[in-house]
Amino acid sequence: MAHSDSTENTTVYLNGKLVENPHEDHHHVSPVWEFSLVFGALLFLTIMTYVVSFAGLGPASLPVAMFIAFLKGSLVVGFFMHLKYEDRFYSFLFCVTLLFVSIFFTFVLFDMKTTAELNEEAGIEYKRHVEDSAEAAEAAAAREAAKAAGAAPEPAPAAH
Amino acid sequence: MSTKASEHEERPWFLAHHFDTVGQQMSSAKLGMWLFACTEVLMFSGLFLAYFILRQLYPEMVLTASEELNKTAGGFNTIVLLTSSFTMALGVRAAQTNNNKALERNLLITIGCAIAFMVVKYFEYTAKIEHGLLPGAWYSALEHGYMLPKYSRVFYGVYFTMTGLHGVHVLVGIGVLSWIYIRARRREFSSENYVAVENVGIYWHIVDLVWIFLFPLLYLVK
Amino acid sequence: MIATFIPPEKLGTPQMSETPWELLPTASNHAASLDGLYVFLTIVCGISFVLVIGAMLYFMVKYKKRSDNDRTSPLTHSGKLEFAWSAIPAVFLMLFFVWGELDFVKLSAPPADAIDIRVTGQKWYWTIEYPGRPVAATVAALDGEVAPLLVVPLNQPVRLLMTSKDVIHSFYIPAFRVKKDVVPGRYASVWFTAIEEGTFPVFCTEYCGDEHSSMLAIVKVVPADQYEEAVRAATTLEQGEGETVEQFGEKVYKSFACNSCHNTDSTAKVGPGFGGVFGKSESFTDGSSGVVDENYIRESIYSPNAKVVSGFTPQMPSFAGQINDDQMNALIAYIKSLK
Amino acid sequence: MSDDSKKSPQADKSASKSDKSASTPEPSYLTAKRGLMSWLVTIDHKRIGLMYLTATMFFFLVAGLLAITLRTELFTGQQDFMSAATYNKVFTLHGAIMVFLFIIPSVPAAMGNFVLPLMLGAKDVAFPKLNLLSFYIYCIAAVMLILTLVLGSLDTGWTFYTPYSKTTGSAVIMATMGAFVAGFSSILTGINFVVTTHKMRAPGMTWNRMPLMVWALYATALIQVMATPVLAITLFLLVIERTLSIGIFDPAMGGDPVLYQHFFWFYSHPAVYIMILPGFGIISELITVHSRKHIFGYRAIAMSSVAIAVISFVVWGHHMFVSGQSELAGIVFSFLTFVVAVPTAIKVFSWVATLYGGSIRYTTPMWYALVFLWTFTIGGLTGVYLGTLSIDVHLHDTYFVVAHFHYVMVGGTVVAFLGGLFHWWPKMFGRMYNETLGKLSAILVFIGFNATFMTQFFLGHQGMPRRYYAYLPEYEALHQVSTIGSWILAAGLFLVLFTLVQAIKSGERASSNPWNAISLEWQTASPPIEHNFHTTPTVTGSPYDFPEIDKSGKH
Repeated sequence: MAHSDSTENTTVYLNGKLVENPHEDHHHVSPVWEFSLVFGALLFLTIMTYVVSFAGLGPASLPVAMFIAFLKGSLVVGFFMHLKYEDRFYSFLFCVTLLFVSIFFTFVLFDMKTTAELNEEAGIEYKRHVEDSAEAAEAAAAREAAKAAGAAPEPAPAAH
Repeated sequence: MSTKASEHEERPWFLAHHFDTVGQQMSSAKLGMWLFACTEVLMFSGLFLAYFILRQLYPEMVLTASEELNKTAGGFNTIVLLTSSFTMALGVRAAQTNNNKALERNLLITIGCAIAFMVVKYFEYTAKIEHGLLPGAWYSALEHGYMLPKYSRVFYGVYFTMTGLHGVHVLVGIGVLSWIYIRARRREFSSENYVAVENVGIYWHIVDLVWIFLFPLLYLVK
Repeated sequence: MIATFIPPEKLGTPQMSETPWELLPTASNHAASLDGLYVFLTIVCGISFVLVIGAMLYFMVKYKKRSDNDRTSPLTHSGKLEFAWSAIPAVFLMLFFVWGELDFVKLSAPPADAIDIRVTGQKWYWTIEYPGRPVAATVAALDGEVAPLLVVPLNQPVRLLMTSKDVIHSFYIPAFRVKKDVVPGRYASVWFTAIEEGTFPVFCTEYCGDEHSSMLAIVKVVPADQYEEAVRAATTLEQGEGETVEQFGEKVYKSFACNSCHNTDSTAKVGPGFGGVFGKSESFTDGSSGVVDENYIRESIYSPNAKVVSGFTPQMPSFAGQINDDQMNALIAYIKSLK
Repeated sequence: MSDDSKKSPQADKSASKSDKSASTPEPSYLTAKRGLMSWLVTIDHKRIGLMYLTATMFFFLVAGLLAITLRTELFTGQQDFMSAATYNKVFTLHGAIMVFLFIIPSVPAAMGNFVLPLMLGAKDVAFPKLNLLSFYIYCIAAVMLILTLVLGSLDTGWTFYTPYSKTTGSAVIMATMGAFVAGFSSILTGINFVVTTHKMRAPGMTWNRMPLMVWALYATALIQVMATPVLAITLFLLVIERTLSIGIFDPAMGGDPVLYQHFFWFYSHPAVYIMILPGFGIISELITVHSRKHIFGYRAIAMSSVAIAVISFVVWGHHMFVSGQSELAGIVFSFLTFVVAVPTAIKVFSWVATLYGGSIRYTTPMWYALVFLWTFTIGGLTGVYLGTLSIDVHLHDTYFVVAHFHYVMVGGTVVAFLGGLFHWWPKMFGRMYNETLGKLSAILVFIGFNATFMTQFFLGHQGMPRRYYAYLPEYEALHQVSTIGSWILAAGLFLVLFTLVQAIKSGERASSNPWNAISLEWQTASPPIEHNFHTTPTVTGSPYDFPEIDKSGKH
């Protein structure tokens, strides 16, 4: 496979700056203590998620847990996957992916919440109870359980 | 192409014909792997959205149904996956510094942790199957004395889909890690040619990243 | 309940517009402003199309290749022109957006005094029920077909509360320019005020299976004073004079959509066929068997899952409380007459 | 006309002058290796491109024939020769095969695979083995979709809407798995093209010296990578719903079918931009080369491709204005739909402006480019109708929508694809096609296409619903005109097939640069040698600096 010598000497200038080969990647090797520090932080944050869940923060527990998970995620992505030391394009790519994921989430959940609110405003009973086979089986099982427990078999709940 | 191997003499054995330099091949492989990592994140985002939809439709059902999940097993699995991520990162570092013995040792620990993760998951699943906390038609929690709210079968459907798909990714990870272990035994990797180890590392960290978000959402959040 | 699906050629509603490019009749309050926006859009898009394609044709003729050594213009871009042809379309687009959005908000906010009518979509027919009337509204279409009927008073707001029993359908009245998907598991609402008398077709526009194209209905706009009378006429199901019991039985048979699951010959469909079934003995899924007589027909209409003929699944809904006695007798007489 | 002195190629070839005359001319990629195995296990992007081309053309033929049976059935309002159930299966398969097996892989994978490395001056795509794997995954997906025919076919429409797709008896699982697997083939092609564009460019080819076809393929690849995984998870959830019935989308078990529509359209709207963006790339190449003019507004067209790729992720709600989506979400989606219309308009204006001051050669590719401008402008403008909220309430799911997306997909992507085929045929096979037959096919396609689908706009605004097997008598006249038009369109497409195949067999030899183009793929032999270039070219200028351009400043 003949390699041309012509590309040997053609150095390429782009607006006055020598274009160092855009395709090269410098290798970064991070020290062991850095990995151990990150590992320790991850374990600590895992314990924090436990603490948060048992601390009973009520409605705030979801955002806090998500924030801790986000911290752990960024530690793993930043240090274990070397994203901090990589070519800027990879982190740009990862952030664009997270942007699309958040677009997907916000629009769908926004639509669901506003549908529920608009229907309540208009006084339409939005969620209609749908009699389904699985539920009928469940009701039947409840009747057997009641009969097995010796109680008088009360009439089956009136179908919807 | 400043560091281009000149004609014919020591063109490295691992440099493909259509690449001009090792640097170009390495950065192409890494960019390709990062794109694949983005597709994995986007795929799992669909399942996380299904979970959040369920949480918005039936908030109290999700809370009571998730009480039945085994928190200690989940917690242990998180620790196992974090250690496997740690040893994976050390393995990549070992490959970068030509330390083949450390690379093999770390790969073995990572594979060991992955297998431990699957074993714990196996016990978790058998417990769920026994108690009938299953999706769809197999849902028979009532017979096992669990008085759960109306639509909890849907929660277990989402639970099994998410952890099941994540489990499949762990299994694939075990397969790929063993393949890299075999190549490491053949001394294929050096500080010049370690991009394969790094790509497997990226895949494994993404699997761990998914679990980091999955564990609090399913097991812990009140 | 109403009859089953109607082949479109048998619907019998008058033609909505004479020529294809003519607008549909503006028969509801929404139609006027929507058609105004439609015409404005067509004018603006028409002009921009003529400009773009005209420029193209002009350039094609003027800058045709003359000879091998033509000189072509060095023009590569011009900031002013590019800004102009981004800003002007953006302005027009915003104009369309705002006008469309204002109509859309009006479309989705029903007035308080609207008459409520319940509409239920089911695989391949609409059930339109009026408050206080037990039976769904129907009207005779061509060749003996029975079509569901939506009677609406002139110049009075009407709100439809719609849901579906199985898959997603969509209630669409072209003449009123209203459409709403009818999703199972939730209620959808659409409202309009009819401002033009006449009868117009209603389509199902969300694909729902084999007879999706026959899931039609008729909208009839009547003057406000005749509205009560029209509703009562559409929702009564009695034996007309000069009608034999069997003929009335057949009308009941079609009104309650029996033929969407049972054939009038002996071949099975979703349920068993009724040809010559009266007096025959049938074996049931629970092993027992019995003769098909009046009581068996009456029982399997009111509680169908009690005895299910072997080889069939218990899918039949119960009609308890919907079929009164003389309708039941006519039905039995009709089934007896089937050979 | 093709002597060397007149051309000032984008790449200076002085260095490679020496070795061309020395050795006998190297065999082309077609003749370098012989035998079936050399094709089945090739990792040469040009051969994989041709294999993709034959496969996608075959499925275009199959789905096209299905379309002709549909249109012939709709000639009258009653049942003519197939039952309602068969009609539903035929239109579903027409949609599914066209979308998943023809229009998404055709331009990027078939033509993109062939042209991208050549235009970048690279020896091959970044991951050749992955490229072959992507083709074989596509073949598996094709087999699965054909298998659905055997297992009772599919009657849910190509959108698989639940709860109908959960309860119907037809082979939904096999079809969804087929689409699921086709998605992976698309992801692999996307990853390959993004990395190739980033890492394999010839020295000196900066981002602003790349041909616009490469920009379009790059934007398409970004969407393929970012959107297809969500289709994978959506179809996976649908299969889980049918087998384990977990109940997320099933109203009977507490789920909500509108959520399925959100999941599905989050992929499917970017997918329609996967379909049209490569067509834009081809048109930018055709108009510049055949009118000997630098493209008008290079930066605007390149940036609008990327802008469309990004904004396409926030507009999916305009498919669901009347489907029970909340009015507030509808308003937000309608506004964003109008934002995405602007970059598309900029592209069309720039192409027409490129014709100004040119020296237009009326070759067949140029005719197709001009047909594209006509049909795509109509397609784009009617999209504005459907983006307006109140108009969409009237026109949603009617024949107006059918006409709109056929104008954009057939009038846009397929016409551009045919123009591209005629343009690069000499490069692919080294043979020229018959010019008169090519022009005749362009006329037939133009007349047939407009007759078929212009009438459907009127059907739509008269209220004729979509996917109807039988219709009211008042729509019969328009349907008959549309059916006759579809026959003319079919004739035009068969003529294209005949002309191209005849060119391979008996077309006269084509020179390495029949159109005197400047971009890199025309600087190597046609058909090209196995690893594209004797010596990797160094890029010094833009791919549109034609010698005819009058640089003396007096123009």
